[in-house]
Amino acid sequence: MQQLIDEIFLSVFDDTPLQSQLKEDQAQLPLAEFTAHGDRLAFTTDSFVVTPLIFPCGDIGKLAVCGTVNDLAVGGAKPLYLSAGFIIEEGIEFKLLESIVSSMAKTAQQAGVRIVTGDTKVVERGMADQLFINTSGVGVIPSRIQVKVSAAQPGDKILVNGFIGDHGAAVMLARENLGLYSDLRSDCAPLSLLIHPLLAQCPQIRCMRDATRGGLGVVLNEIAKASQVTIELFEPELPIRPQTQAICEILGLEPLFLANEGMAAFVVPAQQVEQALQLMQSHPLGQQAKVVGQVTETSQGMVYLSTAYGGKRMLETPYGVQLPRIC
Amino acid sequence: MQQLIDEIFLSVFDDTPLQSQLKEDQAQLPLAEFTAHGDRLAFTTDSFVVTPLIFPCGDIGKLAVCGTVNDLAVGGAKPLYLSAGFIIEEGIEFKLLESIVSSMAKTAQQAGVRIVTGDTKVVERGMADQLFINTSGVGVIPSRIQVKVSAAQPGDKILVNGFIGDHGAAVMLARENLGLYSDLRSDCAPLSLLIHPLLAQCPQIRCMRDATRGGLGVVLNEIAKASQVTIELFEPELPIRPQTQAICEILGLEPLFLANEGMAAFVVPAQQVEQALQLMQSHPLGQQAKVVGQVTETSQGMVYLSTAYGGKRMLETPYGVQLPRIC
Amino acid sequence: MMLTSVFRDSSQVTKQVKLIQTVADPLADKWGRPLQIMEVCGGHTHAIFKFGLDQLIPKSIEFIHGPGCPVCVLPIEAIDQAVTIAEQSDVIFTSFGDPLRVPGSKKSLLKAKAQGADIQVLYSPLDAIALAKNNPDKQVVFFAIGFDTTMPSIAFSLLTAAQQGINNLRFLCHHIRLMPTLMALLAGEKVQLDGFVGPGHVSMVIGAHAYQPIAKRYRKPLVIAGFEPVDFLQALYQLILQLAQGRCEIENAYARVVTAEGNLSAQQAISTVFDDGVDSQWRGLGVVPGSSVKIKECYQAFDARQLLNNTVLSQSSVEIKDPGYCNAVLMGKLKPDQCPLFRKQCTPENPKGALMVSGEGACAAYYYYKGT
Amino acid sequence: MMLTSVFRDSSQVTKQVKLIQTVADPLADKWGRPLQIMEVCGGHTHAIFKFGLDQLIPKSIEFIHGPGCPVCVLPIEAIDQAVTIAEQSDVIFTSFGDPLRVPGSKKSLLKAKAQGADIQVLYSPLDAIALAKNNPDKQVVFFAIGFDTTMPSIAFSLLTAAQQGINNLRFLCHHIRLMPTLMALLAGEKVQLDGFVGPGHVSMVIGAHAYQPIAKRYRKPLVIAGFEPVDFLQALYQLILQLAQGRCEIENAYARVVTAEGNLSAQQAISTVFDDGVDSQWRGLGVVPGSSVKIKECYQAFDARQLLNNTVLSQSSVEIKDPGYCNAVLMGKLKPDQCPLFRKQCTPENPKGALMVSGEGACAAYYYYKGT
Amino acid sequence: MCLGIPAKIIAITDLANSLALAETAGVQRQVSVAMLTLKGKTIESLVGEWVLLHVGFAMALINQEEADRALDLLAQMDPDSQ
Amino acid sequence: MCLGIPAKIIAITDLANSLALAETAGVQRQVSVAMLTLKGKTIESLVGEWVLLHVGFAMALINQEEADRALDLLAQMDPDSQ
Ligand code: SF4
Ligand code: SF4
Ligand SMILES: [Mg+2]
Ligand SMILES: [Mg+2]
Ligand SMILES: [Mg+2]
Ligand SMILES: [Mg+2]
Ligand SMILES: [Mg+2]
Ligand SMILES: [Mg+2]
Ligand SMILES: [Mg+2]
Ligand SMILES: [Mg+2]
Ligand SMILES: [Mg+2]
Ligand SMILES: [Mg+2]
Repeated sequence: MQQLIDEIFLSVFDDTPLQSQLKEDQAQLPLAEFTAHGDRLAFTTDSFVVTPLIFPCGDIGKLAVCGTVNDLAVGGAKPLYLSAGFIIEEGIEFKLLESIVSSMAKTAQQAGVRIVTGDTKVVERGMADQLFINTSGVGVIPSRIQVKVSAAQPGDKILVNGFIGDHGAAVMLARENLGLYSDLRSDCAPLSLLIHPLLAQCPQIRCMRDATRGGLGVVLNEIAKASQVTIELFEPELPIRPQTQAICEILGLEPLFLANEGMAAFVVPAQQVEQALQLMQSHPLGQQAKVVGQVTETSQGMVYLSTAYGGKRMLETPYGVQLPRIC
Repeated sequence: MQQLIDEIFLSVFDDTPLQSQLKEDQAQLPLAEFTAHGDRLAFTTDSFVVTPLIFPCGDIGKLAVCGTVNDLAVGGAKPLYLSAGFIIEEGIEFKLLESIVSSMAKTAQQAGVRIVTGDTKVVERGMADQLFINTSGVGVIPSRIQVKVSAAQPGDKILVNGFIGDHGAAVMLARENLGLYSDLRSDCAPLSLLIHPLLAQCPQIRCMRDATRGGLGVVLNEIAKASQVTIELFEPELPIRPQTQAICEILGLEPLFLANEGMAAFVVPAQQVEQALQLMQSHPLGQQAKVVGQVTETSQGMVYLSTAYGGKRMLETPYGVQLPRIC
Repeated sequence: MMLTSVFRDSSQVTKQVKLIQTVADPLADKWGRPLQIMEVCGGHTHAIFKFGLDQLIPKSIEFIHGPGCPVCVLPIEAIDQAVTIAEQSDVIFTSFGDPLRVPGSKKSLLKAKAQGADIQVLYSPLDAIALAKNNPDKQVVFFAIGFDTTMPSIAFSLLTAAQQGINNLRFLCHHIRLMPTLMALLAGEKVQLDGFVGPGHVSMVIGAHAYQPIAKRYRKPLVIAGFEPVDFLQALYQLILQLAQGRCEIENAYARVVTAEGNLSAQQAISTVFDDGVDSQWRGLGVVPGSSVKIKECYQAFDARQLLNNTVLSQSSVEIKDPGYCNAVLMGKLKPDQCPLFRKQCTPENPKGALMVSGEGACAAYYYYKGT
Repeated sequence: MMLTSVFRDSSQVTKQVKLIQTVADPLADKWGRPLQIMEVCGGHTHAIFKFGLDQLIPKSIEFIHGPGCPVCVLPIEAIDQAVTIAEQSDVIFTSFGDPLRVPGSKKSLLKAKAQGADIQVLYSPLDAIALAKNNPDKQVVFFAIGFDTTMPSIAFSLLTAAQQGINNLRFLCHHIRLMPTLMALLAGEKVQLDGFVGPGHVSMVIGAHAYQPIAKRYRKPLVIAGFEPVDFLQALYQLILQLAQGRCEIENAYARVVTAEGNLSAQQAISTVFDDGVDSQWRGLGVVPGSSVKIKECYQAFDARQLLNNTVLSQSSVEIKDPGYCNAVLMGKLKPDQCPLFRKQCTPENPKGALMVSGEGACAAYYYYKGT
Repeated sequence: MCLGIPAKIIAITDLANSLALAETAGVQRQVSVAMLTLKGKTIESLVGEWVLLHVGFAMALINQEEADRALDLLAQMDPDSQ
Repeated sequence: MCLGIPAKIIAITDLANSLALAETAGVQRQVSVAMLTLKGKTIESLVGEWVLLHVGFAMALINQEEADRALDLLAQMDPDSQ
């Protein structure tokens, strides 16, 4: 088993330096490459446990690369290198593994990052759910970039680069026995491709965060609390695909709490909003970009929605995951 | 569940920068700290899937820190920062989780590394084996240090810093229904504490490798193949505890292929062997250090043992994991 | 959703709010108190807050949030039964997502699932039939909760299983019927209210005509409403108009879906499968006479209670009392955020009372939508 | 291990090697060929290579590696039976670690485990009894392989289960008896050999006296040896001495463990549980008359073959032939590394023949210890 | 309570068991139409009709005339003329 | 074939079922001594004796006299005097 797995990984990564690096217990990367681009190292990790492994327009491999690339990118970093740790359930189909690993390699290439160190562990049948992937990533943050989650200020606008909730809805339909079908696809994408040129033009962006687990609602609550501000969302402005909306109405879910994998929240000072919006909309990953809210005032940190009718409602972080409901 | 878990992690890591870093999607680390110590970034990852989670003298948390610290250290790097990714099976006992996480924190402190970014995922009951931990690590390699697995040369000596196979034997007894008991303990330890002062005195060390999965036998085969040399091991010199030896004889196992978590192979040029050996033996993690072999000649890469009786036998990498046997 | 969007039109909403105010304000003035309107249905409670209607509707109208959430009122005993069955090793326990978080005396279904019970969330009882067919060596149990709206689907699925000779599917029924619950509320006379916004989807099954006793015996007007803002406001407007004009009628402002007689096939499915008029104890409501149903003798093979045969659920363990506040909220005497436990001891994560249990509960709606 | 270390003493070994050479070299000279010695036991094959004795022993002695590995000779059908039983959903299949990697016609037990079968490695059949007690709703099956050494433990465990009324433990027995196997080998007269190093641990059970027919009928000397280097060399020396002196006797160079009569209780356990003298087909050996046993009629309840009732293992699927080379190696006509498949098509990962299957097999020993 | 959603019947998938494919904004599911009051219509004629779905069952045909009437009524209402 | 290992009986753990604790170099396991030929000795008297273990059963008492005899024999052998 281990040998077959090693072969898969070597064959798929063979145009990256992984082959030679794999002989060592660690990748050795010239620091000059980092210092040439900035003054801080960004370092992040995520484990990916998605079911099913393959879903509309993506798979766990693509997700694992995008997720970590995005966590680097939203910190203002240029993502450079990834690690990949695989936990494999004994008996997984090799074809499946191969296609996932090659999807990782392809996504990494697209995102301009290199997978330079890795690990595989095989566990007994029944001890894992087919495949878990951990990716960690390092990148470099240019000196002039200072984005952080606590930097939102009253007057700033909230932008998103795309539709809300597509990934969560698509995966829920692929996973659960709900009998629902749609052409909805995951939005999974490496956001560094969008963020890199954006930051070059709009370095004053206050903060960014990819709206993964918990969705836009949770991410904005985190920003509001870290920055001690109130965020207002304009409900009619939220870009939600009709299919996602329909799934949410059928199952009684809130799209703002569905996961996204290629959509982030951007907190942008008012004077750069126009420019940022134009830049985003002219990029393939930002065509649906919109201003969806604003920072209204300093506070303990809260998020509310202004409804189409002039009412407001709070957007509290929900307790636990959303379950489909009938009432 | 998620909330309880977050509380555990925050409470345990609260004397590290994780608390504030956790608010961000990535740790941001001054590159100056790296360039002050060297010219290359070392980057590594490992997932830990050990069963049982707690074993004599260690647990998966300690293991996860030591494993990655050691993979950095054997590259000549000063380990600086770790990430920690947890995959948690729903329903795990919180007390257990708490003790494991606090063991990680304690080990990190001992090893002088800081856990600066993390991730937790909870999977449904039956979808994981209680707990898996991935750690990735970054460190910096001083300019003058050039260890690599392909650097072994004829005339070099092979040293180990401790007993062989204790971790593998102790974990096997704790895991399997074999009915065997002993006071054997895992050797799990952060080797950077030993390697750092050693490299300062003996910077010409050719290469080092922690003898984890596959044990010393596999590690030496890797070195022999990467360096294209023949390695001779002196069988009577191998430091093996009587308990480990007994377990191997009872179960028909080869101690050279049992895992170690605080023992590494060191390839040292002949003229530095005395100094290296003394340094190691004067360190708590190297008291049992020994010269156990030598590099004899260039070749396709092979390892053999010289027996006590003047015979030789090859040490081939075995196929698959070792199973207890009766004949 | 062509049919939905027009009923969410914001200029329409603005107009309707203005109309309501024009009628309600003078009336409240005249009466010297706000008009007390009960929206029976948790779906309406939800809509009021979700669309922010609570902030648009004039202060001259006060909502009393009715008992219309079948999850909130689910007794602890029902959850204990469900957990007991779900934990049997040959059972696949299926349920709508709603009841999974509701605490039982020992644990919730979600906790039982975390501990290894095979519990699956389904969208439809039809899917439980398929599951039973695909797992012939398992007992599939469907946790059947809900008001009159949901009962026909359960009844129909049971009949389908019977017809197809499926013998490994059972239903654990804890249905609550709307009319007996409303009648008990009115009979208690503890609630000061002027009229009802009637539930759209229950009405689709039972028909508008079913509400006549409310108008006739208790002299309260009721207008059936859909769940879009324009639907709800239209019904509210018609209700206020009745009050202003001194009328007391059952009106139907959701006629595209609800008829006078309701869905006769659905009603028949219910009466084929269930015996009517079972007294039942509900969380926050106490014993409500005739408010529940039970599976008829001839369909006993499909009753999951059979799997409880030898299990005596200890009485002491189910004696967890609601704090008195919930009842006061249900009777309109307290607003959720006036309850001293609200957002302190009582949260969605750790609900102390019925109304915080489900997202449809009035206290949960306040918690999520109204802020601190 | 006080008792072990003295038998590993290297100065002793040096002395013994010298003694052996002193006797063997002139004898081989005289005969014009090397002395052909069969070490019957895989454990001795292993010891020869592990301790590097092959390089110490004079060229005047050639070893023929005997059939003494019960895993290597296990027929494909045995693995197929094991897999078939292990894959039954209510079975916990237990086994020593040895047979797990042996390929069946479709898969090995390790592969079946990877595909979800509950297969556990045990050190002792005693532990299978405990497992059966702790899992009353499962069938526990123990895969019983091994020579005469292991049979008493299996028989005793079966009797214990019977005594304790355990009815969910069964044994899948594929035992091979040493003496019939040796007799068949000698009867075939295909093997050119001068004498035997006898297996220490089989002898501990059957007793030194059991070998008399070898000396009497076939005129071959045999010396029983322990497994430490000093033990083995001592036996070899005694054997060579017999040859030099023209003697042909059964000698016991492992008297601290082996007696003349063997372990009588163990022999009795075997004869209580098993019927003797069953013909059996072994991988690499073909049919060996009387070489196996089967569970007696009165203990049929403990025979795991009952679980194969309706399973016909397709004959075609078990018709995987060994390459002829294995037999040639077993008969001393080929050294393992002279087989054209050795280390090419035939490796421990993908064994083509019996002798590469287990770590005890002669070809596997060459593979791991002799290098390229 | 009782989430209901309008959906369009786009195909009959199993006539014998009264199963149909329903669609809402690009989201499809197989539903039962067995409990619809068809008033003499055939099940086949449901294709193209809007229904109100609850837990996988079509519980009502949506009456387009009534919908139009309601919208007309709304259009005529004028708060300023009251 | 047939791995066997010497171990010392250090305690009788279950007299009725002839189970004992055996130890080899600090490694312990419960074993059955039911098949040992005791030649009139009691099971209790096994404590302190060395046995040869195979798959959890003591299959032979190790005869210290025979071991000594073998070692004596070896000591006397001298290749140079042959
Ligand atoms: S806050 Fe909790 S205790 Fe208070 S009324 Fe609401 S549900 Fe009952
Ligand atoms: S190498 Fe393989 S095929 Fe050749 S004799 Fe050995 S086991 Fe048989
Ligand atoms: Mg991350
Ligand atoms: Mg992330
Ligand atoms: Mg993120
Ligand atoms: Mg690794
Ligand atoms: Mg799985
Ligand atoms: Mg590593
Ligand atoms: Mg490692
Ligand atoms: Mg390593
Ligand atoms: Mg994360
Ligand atoms: Mg588990």
